[in-house]
Amino acid sequence: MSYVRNVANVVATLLVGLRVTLREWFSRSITLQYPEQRWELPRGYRGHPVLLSDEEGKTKCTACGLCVRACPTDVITVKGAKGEDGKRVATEWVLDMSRCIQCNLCVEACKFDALAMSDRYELACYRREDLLYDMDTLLELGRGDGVAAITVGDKL
Amino acid sequence: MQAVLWSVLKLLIVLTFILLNAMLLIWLERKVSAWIQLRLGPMRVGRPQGWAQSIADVLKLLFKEDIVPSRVDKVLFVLGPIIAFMPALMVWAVIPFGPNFVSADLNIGVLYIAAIGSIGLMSIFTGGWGSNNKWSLISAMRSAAQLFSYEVPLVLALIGVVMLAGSLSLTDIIRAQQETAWYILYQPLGFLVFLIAGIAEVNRTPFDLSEAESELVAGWHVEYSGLRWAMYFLAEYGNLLALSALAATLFLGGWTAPFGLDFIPPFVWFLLKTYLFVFVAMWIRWTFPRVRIDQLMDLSWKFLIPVALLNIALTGIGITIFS
Amino acid sequence: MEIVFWITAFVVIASAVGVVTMTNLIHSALLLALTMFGVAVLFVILAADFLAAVQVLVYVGAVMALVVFGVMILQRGPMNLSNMPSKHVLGGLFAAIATMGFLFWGLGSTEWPVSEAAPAATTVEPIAELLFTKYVVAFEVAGVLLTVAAIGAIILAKEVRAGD
Amino acid sequence: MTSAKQELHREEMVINMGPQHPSTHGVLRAVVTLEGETVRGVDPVIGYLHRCFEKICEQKTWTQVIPYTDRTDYVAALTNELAYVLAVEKLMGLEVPERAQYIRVIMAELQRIASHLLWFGTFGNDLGAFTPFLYAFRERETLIDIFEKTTGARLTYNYIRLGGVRNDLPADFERETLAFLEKLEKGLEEYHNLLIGNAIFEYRTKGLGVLTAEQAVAWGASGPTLRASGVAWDLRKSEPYLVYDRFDFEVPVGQKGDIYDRCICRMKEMEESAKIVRQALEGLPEGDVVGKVPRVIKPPQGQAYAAVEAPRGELGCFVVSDGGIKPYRVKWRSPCFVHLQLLDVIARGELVADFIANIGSIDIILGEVDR
Repeated sequence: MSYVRNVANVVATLLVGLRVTLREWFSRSITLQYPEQRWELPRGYRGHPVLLSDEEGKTKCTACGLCVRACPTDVITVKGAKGEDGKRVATEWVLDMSRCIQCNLCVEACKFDALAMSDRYELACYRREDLLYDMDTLLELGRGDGVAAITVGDKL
Repeated sequence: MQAVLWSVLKLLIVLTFILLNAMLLIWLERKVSAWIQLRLGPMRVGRPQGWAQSIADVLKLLFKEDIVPSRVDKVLFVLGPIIAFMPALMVWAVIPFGPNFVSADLNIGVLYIAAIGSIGLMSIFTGGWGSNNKWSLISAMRSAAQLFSYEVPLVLALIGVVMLAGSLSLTDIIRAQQETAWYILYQPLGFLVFLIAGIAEVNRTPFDLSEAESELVAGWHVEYSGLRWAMYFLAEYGNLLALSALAATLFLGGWTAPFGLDFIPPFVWFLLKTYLFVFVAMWIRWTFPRVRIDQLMDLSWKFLIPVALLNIALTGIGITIFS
Repeated sequence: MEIVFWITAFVVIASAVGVVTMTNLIHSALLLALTMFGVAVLFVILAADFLAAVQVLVYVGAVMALVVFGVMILQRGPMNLSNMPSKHVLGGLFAAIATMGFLFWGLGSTEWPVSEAAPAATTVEPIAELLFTKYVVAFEVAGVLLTVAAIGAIILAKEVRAGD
Repeated sequence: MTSAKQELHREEMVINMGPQHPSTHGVLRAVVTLEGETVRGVDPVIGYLHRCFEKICEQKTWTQVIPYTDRTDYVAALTNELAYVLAVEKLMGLEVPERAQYIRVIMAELQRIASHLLWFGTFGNDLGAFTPFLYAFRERETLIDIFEKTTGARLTYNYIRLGGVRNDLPADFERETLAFLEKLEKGLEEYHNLLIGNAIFEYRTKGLGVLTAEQAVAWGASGPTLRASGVAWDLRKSEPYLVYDRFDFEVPVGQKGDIYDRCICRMKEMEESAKIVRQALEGLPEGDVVGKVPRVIKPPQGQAYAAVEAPRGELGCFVVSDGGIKPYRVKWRSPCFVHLQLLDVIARGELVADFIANIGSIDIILGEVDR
């Protein structure tokens, strides 16, 4: 008798499983067809750091080196010089994307609101050298959409 | 001479039919699994719904480098996929597509199919042994044990049908169903046993132990690539199609039209019924986890064979009472 | 039909020779399967299709699989030395010639009746009738014997496993 | 009969399972001795994913270590951060605002759910059922989206900071999380119908890979692997950290310690985590999310150990400071590393298929084993 009951139990659980897949068979698929359809990224998505510019379109970076020291992977190279108005201005700001771990620590370290995170995520390229983003590129990217600087203690 | 030409033509038609259907089945399997799993499946190659994906895949596999690993048993390695294809093709010789549309109406049809089915094992042997790989060796042993165990209930399940029809010929079996009713109504137990044993016979989840990608990586065809692998793959789907066609023929009346829907040609009915089984097999595959080898044996010897024997006894009693 | 017969006969004999001469046991076993299959084809030519199907089912499907299975599990050492020819050449030669002679003598001295009747259209029913009437005792005894053998084999295997 | 026994020669076959094998969950190599299909011994070989995590930590400042912890157990990154941050805070005696503590609890519990969902999917895959994997990922994606909105990343969050968390929760966090928890409930029922309650699943898992309570304790198991053997040891209950003592939840315990129990424990843990998240969202206090933290982090000389109940077990972090801006030593007590050695204990004498199920049931992440 227990043999029959066992068989009945097995069949019952298998049928329950089949019902689940049958129901999902007719439910809507959740696939996103990537290059045509795109993900909507939230504000503050950490793509990679970019440079913010002031009203005149110049960099706010003063080449103080805080970001360089904050970076765990040493991917930032900054060089600065005295500008026309006597203040220090960055002349060179290079980001090595091949090593960047997108941790946001540089943005948090910056005291001059010069850095933010872009929401770019299609970062693949054919040559290693293309992963070195120079200052002009980063400034240009910093003017685009989806750039946000979220630092410690912020509200989203 | 004309007869020979006619046979060759028939053979070519059947061959094309199987290859096209096997490719269609591969596409279908990917779509069905995707729909069950909330995905879309292939969408890019051929619109709508990526219908040309299998064609692209076969073309790709055709042009791939033919890799024969250095330590394999070359003869067996090369022979494996060819032998695998043979039974998948040979089964179709006796399956009736329509009233007068059968390559060879053998009067021992059912027995012939059982015999052909047992050759399939040889391909797994040659491929699995010839690969000289530990995974494929385990896989070959597994499938040997599996085929021994499932040949028995499969044939026993067929006996009920043969007893009812009083003939081994598939055409006669269909005619007999035309006169009475589909044998799935008379033989529910036999059908259940046939379905389970059949799925085990064509190595599909939950009985795909010889392939078991999570344990044996890919089993007997782990060393195969390119065209040879494609042949194994097509043979697998050819076998599935053959099993479905057999199930449709033996239990669902083959090409006969139900409910007097005669205006639809028999060929279409045959395909519809065949694909119904294909869908069931896919549905089962994408629902269940895999059983273990000893449980597989238990299922065969402790459940399927007793039930099949019971079915034969019941059929015998039924025939004695009602005739 | 003639051509098919000669081709099949050649394949059967060649693969049978291969079974003996191959040094790889697996190759021998698979060639034996081919031999069996060829014999099945010969049965088809003789219009004994039932016998052919059974030949394939039993010899190719079951017996050969068992042989290959056994070889796989029990093989030892390099495969290409697993089926070496015997060193007893003289004795073998004698035994072979003696067997051949005996067979030829048997074949030659038998009177082969030639039937003018056409081969039976269906072979299944006559065979079934014979099995269940004239040869029913032999048939049942064979069945019982096989069952006993199977049970005995299971008991043997089980006992060995229990003792390990 | 005796002679027959002696004649039967049994040959053992040594198989390299991995480092490229679909079911070893990463780059684990298991040298398995087989007799037929029966496992006679397992020898896990680790180190294929070794990235010198502990040594790198000695070259980075205290803050810079946090993003690196994400990369050990990459499936449950937040709990790694938590273990490290708790250890450093202990060393420095930092005050953490209550709101930050609640947020940490919520995130850690959500992380546990995310991790267990991934485990469920891959475990089904190990058993040959591919469909549950995608159903589990449907739920997990929703959760990862919530994480993405909160922390800005989908996997390596870098969210928990010394003295609190990086930023406050987004505006609709509560609504979305509650919606997710409801979705999860439905999902869990579906998983049960599809896989866990399935007869084949029970046959594949019940009574296999048994780890007795004594063995589990002796081998240093923790987390669901330990609790499935019947030992009710959960750091959240027995050594409460953060604000776990304020919440009402159960610790699911198994009886036999077999694969099935380990699975059920994890499934129930998800429900308990959902309970905790609901309570924490209800009682979430207002306030800052970061406490007073010195500009330059220089913990006083000394050492500290902090352990959290990670999804896989007790995740411990031991830090030593020489008073400088960099850690003198960081030691990671990884539960997966401890559990990996259990493989030989639980899988011996079972079949190859069970071995795969056993690997899946102890839920190892090679990134954490090798570090």
